[in-house]
Amino acid sequence: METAHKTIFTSKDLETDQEVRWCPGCGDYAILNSLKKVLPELDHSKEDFVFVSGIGCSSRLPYYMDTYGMHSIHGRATAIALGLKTSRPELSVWVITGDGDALSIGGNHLIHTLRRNPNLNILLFNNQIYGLTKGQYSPTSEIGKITKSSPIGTVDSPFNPIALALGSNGTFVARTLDRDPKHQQEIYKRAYHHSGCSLVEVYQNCNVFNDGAFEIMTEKDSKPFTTIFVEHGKPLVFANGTKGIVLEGLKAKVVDIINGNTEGLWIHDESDSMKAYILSRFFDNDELPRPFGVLYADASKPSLDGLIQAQLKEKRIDNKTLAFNDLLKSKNSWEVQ
Amino acid sequence: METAHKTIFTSKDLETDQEVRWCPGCGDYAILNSLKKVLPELDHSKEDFVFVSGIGCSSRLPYYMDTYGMHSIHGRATAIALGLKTSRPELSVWVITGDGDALSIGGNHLIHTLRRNPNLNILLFNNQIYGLTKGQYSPTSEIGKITKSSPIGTVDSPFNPIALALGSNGTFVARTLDRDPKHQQEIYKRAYHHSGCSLVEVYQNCNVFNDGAFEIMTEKDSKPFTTIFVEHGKPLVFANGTKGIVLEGLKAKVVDIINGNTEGLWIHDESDSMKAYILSRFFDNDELPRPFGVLYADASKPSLDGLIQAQLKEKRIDNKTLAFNDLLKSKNSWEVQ
Amino acid sequence: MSETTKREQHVVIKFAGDSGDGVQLTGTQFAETSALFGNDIATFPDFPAEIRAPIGTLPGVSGFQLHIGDNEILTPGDTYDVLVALNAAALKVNLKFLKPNGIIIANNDGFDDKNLRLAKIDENDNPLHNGSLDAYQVFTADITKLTKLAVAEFGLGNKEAERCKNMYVLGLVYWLFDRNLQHSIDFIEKQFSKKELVAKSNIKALQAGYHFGETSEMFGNRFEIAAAVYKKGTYRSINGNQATALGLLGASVKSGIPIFLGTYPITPASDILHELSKHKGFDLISFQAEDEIAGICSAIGASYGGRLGVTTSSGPGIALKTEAIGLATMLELPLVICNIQRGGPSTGLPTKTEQSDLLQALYGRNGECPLVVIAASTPADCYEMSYMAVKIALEHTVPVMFLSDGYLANGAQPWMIKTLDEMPEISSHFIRQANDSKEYQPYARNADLSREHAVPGTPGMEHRIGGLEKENITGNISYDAANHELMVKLRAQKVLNVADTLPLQTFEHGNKDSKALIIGWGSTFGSISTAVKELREEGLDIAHIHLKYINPLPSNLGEMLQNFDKVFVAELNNGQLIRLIRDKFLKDAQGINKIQGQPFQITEIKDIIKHNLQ
Amino acid sequence: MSETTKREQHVVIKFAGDSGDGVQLTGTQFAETSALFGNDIATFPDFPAEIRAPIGTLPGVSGFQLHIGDNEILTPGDTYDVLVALNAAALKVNLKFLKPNGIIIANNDGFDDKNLRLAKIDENDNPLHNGSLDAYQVFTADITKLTKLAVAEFGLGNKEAERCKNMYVLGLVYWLFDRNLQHSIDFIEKQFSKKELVAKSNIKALQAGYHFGETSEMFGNRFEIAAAVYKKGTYRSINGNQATALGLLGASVKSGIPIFLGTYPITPASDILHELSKHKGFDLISFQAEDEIAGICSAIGASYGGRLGVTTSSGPGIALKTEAIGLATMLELPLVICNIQRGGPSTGLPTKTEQSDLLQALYGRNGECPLVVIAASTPADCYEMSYMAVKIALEHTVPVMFLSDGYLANGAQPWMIKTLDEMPEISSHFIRQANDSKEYQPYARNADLSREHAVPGTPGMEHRIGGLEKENITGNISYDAANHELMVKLRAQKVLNVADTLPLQTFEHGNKDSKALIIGWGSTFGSISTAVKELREEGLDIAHIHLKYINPLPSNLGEMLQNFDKVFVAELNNGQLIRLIRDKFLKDAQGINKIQGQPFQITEIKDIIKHNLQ
Ligand SMILES: Cc1ncc(C[n+]2csc(CCOP(=O)(O)OP(=O)(O)O)c2C)c(N)n1
Ligand SMILES: Cc1ncc(C[n+]2csc(CCOP(=O)(O)OP(=O)(O)O)c2C)c(N)n1
Ligand code: SF4
Ligand code: SF4
Ligand SMILES: [Mg+2]
Ligand SMILES: [Mg+2]
Repeated sequence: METAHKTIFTSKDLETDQEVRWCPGCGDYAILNSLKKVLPELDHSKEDFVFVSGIGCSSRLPYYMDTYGMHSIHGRATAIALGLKTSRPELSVWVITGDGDALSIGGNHLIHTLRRNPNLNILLFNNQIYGLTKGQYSPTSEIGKITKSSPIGTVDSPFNPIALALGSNGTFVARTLDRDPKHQQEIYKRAYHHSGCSLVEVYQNCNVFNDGAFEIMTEKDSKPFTTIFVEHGKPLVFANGTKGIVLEGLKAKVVDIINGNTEGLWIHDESDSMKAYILSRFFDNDELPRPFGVLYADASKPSLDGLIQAQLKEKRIDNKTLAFNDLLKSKNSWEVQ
Repeated sequence: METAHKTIFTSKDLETDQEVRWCPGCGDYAILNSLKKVLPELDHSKEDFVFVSGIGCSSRLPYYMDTYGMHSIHGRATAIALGLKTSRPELSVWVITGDGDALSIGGNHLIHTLRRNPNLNILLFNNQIYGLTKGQYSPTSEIGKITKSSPIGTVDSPFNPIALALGSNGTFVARTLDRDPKHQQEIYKRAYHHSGCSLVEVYQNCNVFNDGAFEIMTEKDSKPFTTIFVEHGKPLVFANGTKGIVLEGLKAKVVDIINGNTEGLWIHDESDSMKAYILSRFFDNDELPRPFGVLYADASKPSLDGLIQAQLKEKRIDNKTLAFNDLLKSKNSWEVQ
Repeated sequence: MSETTKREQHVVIKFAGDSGDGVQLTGTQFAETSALFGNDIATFPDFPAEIRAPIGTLPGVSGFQLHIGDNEILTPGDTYDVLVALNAAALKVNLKFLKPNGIIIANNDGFDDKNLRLAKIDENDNPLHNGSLDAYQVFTADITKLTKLAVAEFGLGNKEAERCKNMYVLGLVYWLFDRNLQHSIDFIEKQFSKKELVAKSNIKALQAGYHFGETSEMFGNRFEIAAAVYKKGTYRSINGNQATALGLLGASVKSGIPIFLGTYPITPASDILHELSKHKGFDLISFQAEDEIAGICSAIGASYGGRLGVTTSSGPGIALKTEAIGLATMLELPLVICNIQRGGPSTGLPTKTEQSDLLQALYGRNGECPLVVIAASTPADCYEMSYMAVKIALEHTVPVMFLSDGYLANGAQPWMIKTLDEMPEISSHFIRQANDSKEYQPYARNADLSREHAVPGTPGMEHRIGGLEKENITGNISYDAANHELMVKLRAQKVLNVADTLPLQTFEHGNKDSKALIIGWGSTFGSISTAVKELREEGLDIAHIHLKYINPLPSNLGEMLQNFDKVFVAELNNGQLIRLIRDKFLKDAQGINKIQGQPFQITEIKDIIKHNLQ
Repeated sequence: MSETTKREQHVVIKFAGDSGDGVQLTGTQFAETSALFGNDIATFPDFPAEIRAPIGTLPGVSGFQLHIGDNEILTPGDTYDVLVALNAAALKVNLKFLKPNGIIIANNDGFDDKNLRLAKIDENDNPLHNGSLDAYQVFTADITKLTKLAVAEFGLGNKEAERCKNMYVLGLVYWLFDRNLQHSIDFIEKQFSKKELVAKSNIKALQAGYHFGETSEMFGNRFEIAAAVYKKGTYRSINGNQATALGLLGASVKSGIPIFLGTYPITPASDILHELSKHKGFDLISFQAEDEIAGICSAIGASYGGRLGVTTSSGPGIALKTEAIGLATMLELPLVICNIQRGGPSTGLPTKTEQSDLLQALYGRNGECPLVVIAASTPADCYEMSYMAVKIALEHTVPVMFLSDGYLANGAQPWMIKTLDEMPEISSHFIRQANDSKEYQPYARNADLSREHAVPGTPGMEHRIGGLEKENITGNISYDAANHELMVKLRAQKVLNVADTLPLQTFEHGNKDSKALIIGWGSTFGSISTAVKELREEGLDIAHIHLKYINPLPSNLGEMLQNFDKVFVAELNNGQLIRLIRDKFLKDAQGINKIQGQPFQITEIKDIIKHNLQ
């Protein structure tokens, strides 16, 4: 839903008087900046944006954006945002959350929000660690990880957030990374334009407690070989055009691209949920590059807020006072003279 | 893990002095009876079984089994069972839960339990309704459903519990139904023997608040055409052997079986997580039968309790009192004479 | 006809049977017909925790107690004049509260060997025949058989035919109390409009029961209970959960701020959800969340957006909401939290009543987190008090806890309808339009310390709020020591200020010079008030104060208590309000407590007071 | 050397700098060295909520306060004798608590234009030069530059070299207090065992700072604080969270029942998790759950299985656990719940201290759900009290809430180690072996009302328990009215019975005939006790009672209060224990409250009392 008359504003208008309080070098800065770039290009006026967050380093973001915002409690941002969005469907509501906030304490609200499909944009800052509480493992930390709360290594195997989102019937599932502002911006715009619940996993470096978690996916040398950026209708190509992915049965395989010939390669189809699931499972296989981009997008499912509004519209009573007074009397009332 | 000397007991030994308090005709009876049949055939002694449940009609089951049991609070049985099982890995711990208990309020514990993979057996009684609170829709109720809390129809689209479990990295995911005791028993045994977390979705009729929800899958006439019972290594055949499923690319399609020739049919492979996911998505397509059986089983992932025990074993201190007293002094202590 | 008519001022009837027997319907119909006739009534349904407990057993007994009278009725009564027992278990469970020489109407068919066994009665010891009921007037009939005979012509199956027996009984009791069948006939026709044969059978059973009363000459006399003298007006019968739903909805209509209900089902609160979700026409959104936390959080999100956030639950669910109530307190947004209390702790006694969540309401949050707490005193009062909850929440920009309980929730009484024009105005503090006159400061305060909330979408007022401590006026995060103390005190004072806008407390009975005082709160109103009235009639000068506003307490309460040496606090818990009274007023108050999942009996209160004053 | 030595009995030093400057380490090292030397100490680290707040800003200031003395030290001190300020912001934030004529040691390099701007000080108004510090003894040095020079030989990068400045400062202050460098040299060598150059640079900086003190003749005198006179024994320095972890672990070892810790990280409780998870060798399972609810529930599951279930959190997390605490109460299983309180409500002030969760601890559950509540009074006391929490939980089969707070958690003191042989025995009520002598009844009770719990796996004792009300003795579900009342009272009495096994309350100061009484609980012990001591020295006969057992209260407390007309209750909240005292003892107690996220200053308490008694 778009507001009728969008007022113009710039990234600079989004600055607040609050000092940004992330550690120097934190990946959160890049995400904030990308958002500030994207918002002015969208169809809503500045006052119609709302950022709702939970608790965590990432969840501080709303304070640094001069839109409406709520920094709520740990894990509950999605539930709060759902109440807001269904109440005020004309607003553009964004959820800012971390891997602990969204996937640990807030996991239930996340999966239910995904299945219900309200038109929210959820940005999940995944740094594979609890930043704010100073470095415990999170549900995305790799097994065996040594942290403050796992001095001899974790025994919990992590979530695959993309697979979880697909298994929860998410209608828009994407992944991007802090070190690629262009890609981020593209993905945030896509998320915004998706009618329904958009989940964007953002790989974010916590340089204090989990530095370098995604290094091989962000550093110039290794990035081409460890990542693949998918686009709808385009073949799955990576390694600077030298490698591609084919689908053999249900298995993805890396092949060499000879003479730029991409024939037979897997063509990305955002609308194919099975393919999306296979993409999500690249995660489990170190030989496959990590996919970024819109992995799945299904615009056919109506949004929760849309469905609710339709019910409200259908039932709407004009004279509510009259109707209420009638309602009081409707059930076997009697008169005493 | 199995106890060394199993004591013999019979189904009758499992009866308690508590009157069973489900509605006459409730599907829960059949599940209880199947469990009573299965337990004596397993490798644990009677006193080594524990049934932990949440709250709901289904969650009353522990009272009707003369094993150890805890009827806990709504949604939390998995978390309680995890604490118990990791503390006492030699026990056989079963979680009894409903679609509201496990998937609504308990959704977060469920998905985290699945990813962590403790060696529990979770039986999810799915009647697509809140029974105990007298008939509100649940996270598995179909969209548009009219219930007490949705007098003009729900706007929430339901979970696909099998897809959710796979997206949560569940290592054993199965489905069975109240009206097929044989199949149930087979599946419960499989669940028991799986080392890791087993999730079994049991379609269960609530004849009071949601009667007939699974009728077309349980009634003699329609069952052969609406269900498919998968077995490892066997082709996907249903409709009394007249129809089969083939996999065309990533799409499942129904084909006629001519002259009993099952060549080219999809062969069920429990260990294939992609196939399992496609099977789970039959749910979304009315033209495909609903699959029952062990849809996915991956024995390769170590169980949480196993990993924890290994850490404990590795670190075990013999003289704890001595070690503790030393520990007190280890950090820069000094003597005053 | 040889029967005579006995005039009574009030009569207590208990319908009891197996939970599959439909006695709740029998009771409700009798109550409605009596209310329509003009009696005052109070009802008390009491059913098993199970959906369908095992047929014929003691825990499977379902009961519906009904008190009707020709003048004010405040409780469902301590003991019954008439006990209708559809099976042996129903008789066994309920006999202890039947008055001496009371009437028993028993269904012979419910006392066969099987039913006796299920009721754990020796088969050779049928109470209908062993003389054990000699102290009562026993009337028996083969109700099951008679019903089946009566409806045979419509050709229902055996089970369906048998199921009409609740209507047969209803007919019989209608005859006994000389009531008109029309209301129930209309009801049956509407209920079974799509099942003609079922409708016809039930009507036939109803009539057959009535005629049986008339022709069998089984009863010595009929009862006559005159219509009560009511003030002129429109009345209806209403239970607490209906009244709560309507009060919330009415306040939303009056204030022009639509409701967002974010909730999760739980006994005995679910019916508020059921009722409100019927009213989407009022722009009402009802959201059945995944759990209680999402319920309250979605309501907070809605309030933040300018709706009226409401959440409903019972004790265990409220426990889960406490963290979010803290957030709402910090955000200083309106929010209504309804706690329909039940027996605790933990899952406790889900279908039983109790007042044991008061301390949780007052103190059950982390940090200094004062909460407005109010409680309804009768089923109909739920309408006014839930309305007031909304009014306070919107006008003071605070979360408000509205307390009711299982007894109020399901109990019904006639209620003189109060339409919206008779209800107080409600203002609110949402800013929805840009306002250039001055810079918006989210935590600037009005005289009563409420704040103005600019809802998202309002141009030029963009701002951020959250659960960290905030600087006064600006709302920016602040870790400043003095500011924190200031904010804690401001939030406390803001709650105290609510008292300025509330009615002063009055005595229900007696006055400040009475000999002793009994203080109650919430659903015990009927029992305490009746007990005190009777004590006063017996010559004991007892005063009664009934609190509906518990935090803040009415500003004149201290003054009212001053003279009393003897103060009782009566509650359905182990002593909770009493802590507040002792703490605030340093009175050596004494508790009158009952923790049995049941309302007070009038005599219980009277006995304790008499015993203590003698 | 021209310097003289000043003997002091005690000195308060505040190290302050940017949160990236490493002042916490400087402080800790100084504290440890002083403790090793034999001083008594009390520390109070105070750092920003942010992981790395913006460099140089006011909210970015991190501080470490340290009180050292030659006799008993109970608080970190109200005001500082010495303020070490590594930048302008650090000076600005801390100056108000520097004593008149106190010493300022300032790093010139932290007062350049940029740092002044970040500290919101006019660039032309450098406090080091504008005369505003004339009331103090100001010593400045170019600490950053000097450090870099000192370590240049090791070739670290600019940033890394600069980072050694905290060691330079430490050296300087070691010189000032005539301390030995060895402990810190050892520490550095261990810490950077894998980074030789870093180790060498830090040691060099430390020594350079020391030598600078010696050679620069910058200070007029050195301080000497004699070693305190300690009882013979082995000592260590310990903070509250370490002590809590060790107390829990020790009790587990003593009782032979291994811990299952089910928890979720939260400030300031996380360090208990960090500490305990190092000790898997004690058969300890530490489970970092998905949320607080799973944390406590897994602990309940573990207790059910015969382990010792423990869960740790702070206010917001405790709020989420309240439903499950109700379950544990119903199950009557041992469970220890640690609440390391912080500033509230809601997210509040996560890194600040407060005592505002007491009412939540006492009353914050649905239904009648009494809970044993105990509180530690000093960092080292956390060891004894967490040990007692386990002992009570196991011996009485109840959940126990152990209260600590941010101040205790992070504050350190020297502690005479108490090994397990000096700690009381702990018994428990788990049945693990078949016992044919009689039928097992899960809710049969011992004399103190505790019950025996047959753990799963015990042959012949299969049974079911749960959160619904249970029949006494059998544990079967029961909706019976009288049974419910009985069970509510039994559970209440069971908690009260704990008092029988606890030490009687004593006076810290004064006696029952003193002129006035001040009651405190928990972490305010040091401030109150010091204040009272000083008041008594000034001739005011004030008594002090400090509560560590809050529910149940010590059985002799009422008697102790009896004679007092004037009772103060001092708490770091808006008045919580005072409600209990007023309610139980009907004393018109008066609150001394501070809600600033900071501990009491001694003078604050003294002033209020003096003001009130004059
Ligand atoms: C109810 C509750 N539990 C725990 C906490 C403590 N806490 C705050 S943020 C956080 C985790 C942060 O991790 P993540 O969401 O990944 O955010 P990050 O800091 O890494 O961006 C925790 C455990 C809290 N504030 N509230
Ligand atoms: C904290 C809490 N919230 C809500 C409830 C009420 N409640 C009990 S069972 C239930 C849902 C039951 O549904 P399901 O799990 O599907 O079980 P079923 O009765 O259908 O077997 C609810 C909402 C409760 N007991 N506790
Ligand atoms: S701790 Fe990590 S996530 Fe948090 S602000 Fe610092 S670098 Fe960023
Ligand atoms: S309500 Fe439904 S699920 Fe519950 S016992 Fe009755 S039939 Fe079974
Ligand atoms: Mg994180
Ligand atoms: Mg269900």
